[in-house]
Amino acid sequence: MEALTTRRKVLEQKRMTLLERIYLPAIASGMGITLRHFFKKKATINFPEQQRPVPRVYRGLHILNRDEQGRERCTACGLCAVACPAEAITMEAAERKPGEENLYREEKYAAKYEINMLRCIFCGFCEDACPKDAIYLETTFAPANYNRNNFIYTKDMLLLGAKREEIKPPLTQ
Amino acid sequence: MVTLAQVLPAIILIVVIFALTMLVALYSTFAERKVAAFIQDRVGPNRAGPGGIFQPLADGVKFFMKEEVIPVLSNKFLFILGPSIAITASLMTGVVVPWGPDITLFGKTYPLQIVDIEIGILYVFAVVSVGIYGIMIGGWASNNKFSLMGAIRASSQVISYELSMGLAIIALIMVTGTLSLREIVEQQHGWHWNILYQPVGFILFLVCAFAEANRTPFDLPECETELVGGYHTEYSSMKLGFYLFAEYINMFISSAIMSTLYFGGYNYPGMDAVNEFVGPVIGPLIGFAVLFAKTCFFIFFFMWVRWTIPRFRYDQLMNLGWKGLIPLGILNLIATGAAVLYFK
Amino acid sequence: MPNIFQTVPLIHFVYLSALLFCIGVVGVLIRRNAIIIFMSIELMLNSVNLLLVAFSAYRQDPPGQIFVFFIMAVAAAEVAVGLAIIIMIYRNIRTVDINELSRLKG
Amino acid sequence: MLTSAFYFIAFVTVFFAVMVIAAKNPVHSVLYLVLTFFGISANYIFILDAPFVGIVNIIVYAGAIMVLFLFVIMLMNLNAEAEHRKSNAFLIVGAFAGGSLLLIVVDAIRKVDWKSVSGQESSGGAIGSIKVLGKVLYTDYILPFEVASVLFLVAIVGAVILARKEKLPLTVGQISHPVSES
Repeated sequence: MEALTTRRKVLEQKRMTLLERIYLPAIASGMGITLRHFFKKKATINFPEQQRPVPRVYRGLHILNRDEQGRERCTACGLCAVACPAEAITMEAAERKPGEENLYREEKYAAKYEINMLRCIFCGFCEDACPKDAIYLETTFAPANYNRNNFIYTKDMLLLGAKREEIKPPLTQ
Repeated sequence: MVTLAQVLPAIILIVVIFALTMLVALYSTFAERKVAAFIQDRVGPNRAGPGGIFQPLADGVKFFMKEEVIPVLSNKFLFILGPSIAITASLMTGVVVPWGPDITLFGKTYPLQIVDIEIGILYVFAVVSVGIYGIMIGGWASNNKFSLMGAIRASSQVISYELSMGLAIIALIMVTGTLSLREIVEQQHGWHWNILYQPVGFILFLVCAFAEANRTPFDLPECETELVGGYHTEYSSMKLGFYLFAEYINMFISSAIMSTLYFGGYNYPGMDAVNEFVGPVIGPLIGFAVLFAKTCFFIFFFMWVRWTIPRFRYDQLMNLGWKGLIPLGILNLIATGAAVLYFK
Repeated sequence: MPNIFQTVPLIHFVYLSALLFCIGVVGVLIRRNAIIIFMSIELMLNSVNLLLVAFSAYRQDPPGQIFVFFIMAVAAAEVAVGLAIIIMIYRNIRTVDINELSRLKG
Repeated sequence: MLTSAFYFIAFVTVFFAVMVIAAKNPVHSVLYLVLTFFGISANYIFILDAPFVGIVNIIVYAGAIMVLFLFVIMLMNLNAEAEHRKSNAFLIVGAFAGGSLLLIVVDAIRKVDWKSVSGQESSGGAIGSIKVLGKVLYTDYILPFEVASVLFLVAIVGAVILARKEKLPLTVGQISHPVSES
């Protein structure tokens, strides 16, 4: 049969010669290779101190955006939860009371908004689905934790300007 | 009768050497991980202490804190006896190694060797052969097929390779004319290292040492891909630690014996001049440091080989032992005998 | 060093080795497992070895210890062949109970 | 001190020897026999001043022969249930026969005039040393030595032939697996 590529290598299985059968030259050359690797530059990145730069379009932790006046944009429409393939997002809607106009942009807002970061696959579909530009994926990611419950991010952790632990890797341009 | 003053130096030496052996074994685990990492372009453990220097302590603490599991259907007494024998036997080997030349302290001369017995090499052989029982008993008492297979593999491998190791050593003894390790070292004074007279014997001995210490490429008794964990599959906590420790102690002692038999032990070129210069206290310590450096090189060599060469298959192992090394050993024996006769 | 040859009479070694020998004999008589019988025989051989070494040491006569080597050599050869035979028996009749071996009778 | 050491070692040796024939499990028997051999070797090394024989005893018996036994027992999986105990009468008869043998031997030993046998003064030279033994072995006993090596060869060949699986024609109920000859 005609070979499709030139990369194919025909394996010859003939009896080994005496020199090959005493293994020692092969062992010596192999040990030379490993010794060379011994002195090579290490590929490891010492994580918390050093970090691999991430691109600007990196999809990391979510953030709930606010508008120019600092009002929450989210209207708890639930499109993000529907779009989420991992079913990581839950929310509860509430009606805006009079006097809360400086907090919420529209009459309906999310009283509870939770993302389970252990379920989330960081696909960014929620960002695509949101009609109000309320949810974005940042370039940061969540630090390790001892407790699974701590990976359920509540609304006060997700809102823009909220205090939350996150790791900020350097950005590439 | 024997007084305390007479035994005290020996007791101190025993304690020092045991402590040293344990320490080297402890740090061999660390070195193994570092060497593996470096060969694989990683940096290895570096979190506990500066450069990860306390990693072995952390490992040790973890071993002690782990839950102890003894299988219900195992033979409890033998299950505990197995690792104990393994570690005792490997610790006992270091007794006959001459760690340095005689040292003079406070006007008295003390040997840096626990006992100098006339048949030092045979003693090492005897202790090693007792060490197999640790593995066999542990493997059998676990009541687990993988453990049993590992134990049987270990013992058949050790017995097979003991033969060719014996042949290599007999050829060496023909050259040296003595079985005492101290005399063998004394004969290699200066540059007369036995490696120059017994290169084939050394290679034989080296290969067999790998097999005896159950190190890759001959680590079939504990190969994970076939036997889960081999003879220590059922072990946990410090009993597992004992088995692993015994392996590293074996590696240390066989490295020390290899340096003693073939690489001049504590001898180094220009030793006499240095000794005259530094006096009878520092001189022996330098000798000890030289032996220790040689030993460390061999320990590194063991690890280097482990991360280079893949594991042998079981039939390849037996073929190599019985059809390769033993005939080679016999040929080496005949050649050495002829040479000894010719040059005498 | 107190000379052991003065404090322990030779006859005690003879008694010890006789005792070991008789234990071996009893083992052969009362056990039915072929392997344990075999081990009892090894015990008897060893008691004889002990006797030879004791005599050799007390009489300052090396050949006694040389004989021990020959006995060891013979014992090793015997074990190799004997265990092979036991394995053959086990393969054929699936037991090493010597009473089952009486089937060999005509 | 050495005197009491001898009696201690002797007692331990005899105790383990009894355990060899009393233990139910063959593996335990093997281990007790190993301990017995250690006792005997201790006698050689510490009491009888024959360290070479003692070490060789450990290497050969404990290191090789008993491992073979363990091997066979483990591979054939011979556990305690395999052996039905003999009836008590048989045990008593066996012990009685052994005891009588012991009595006869002891009586015979007592009749010997030990003064003519023992009483050799230690000449100072260690006869258990490898120098002396090697010289005797390779001069006076060179022929038996060679014969022993031939015996070993025969034993190796015999054991291999005996224990080898024969390639018999297949009979009903037999599982065949391809035997690969290397």
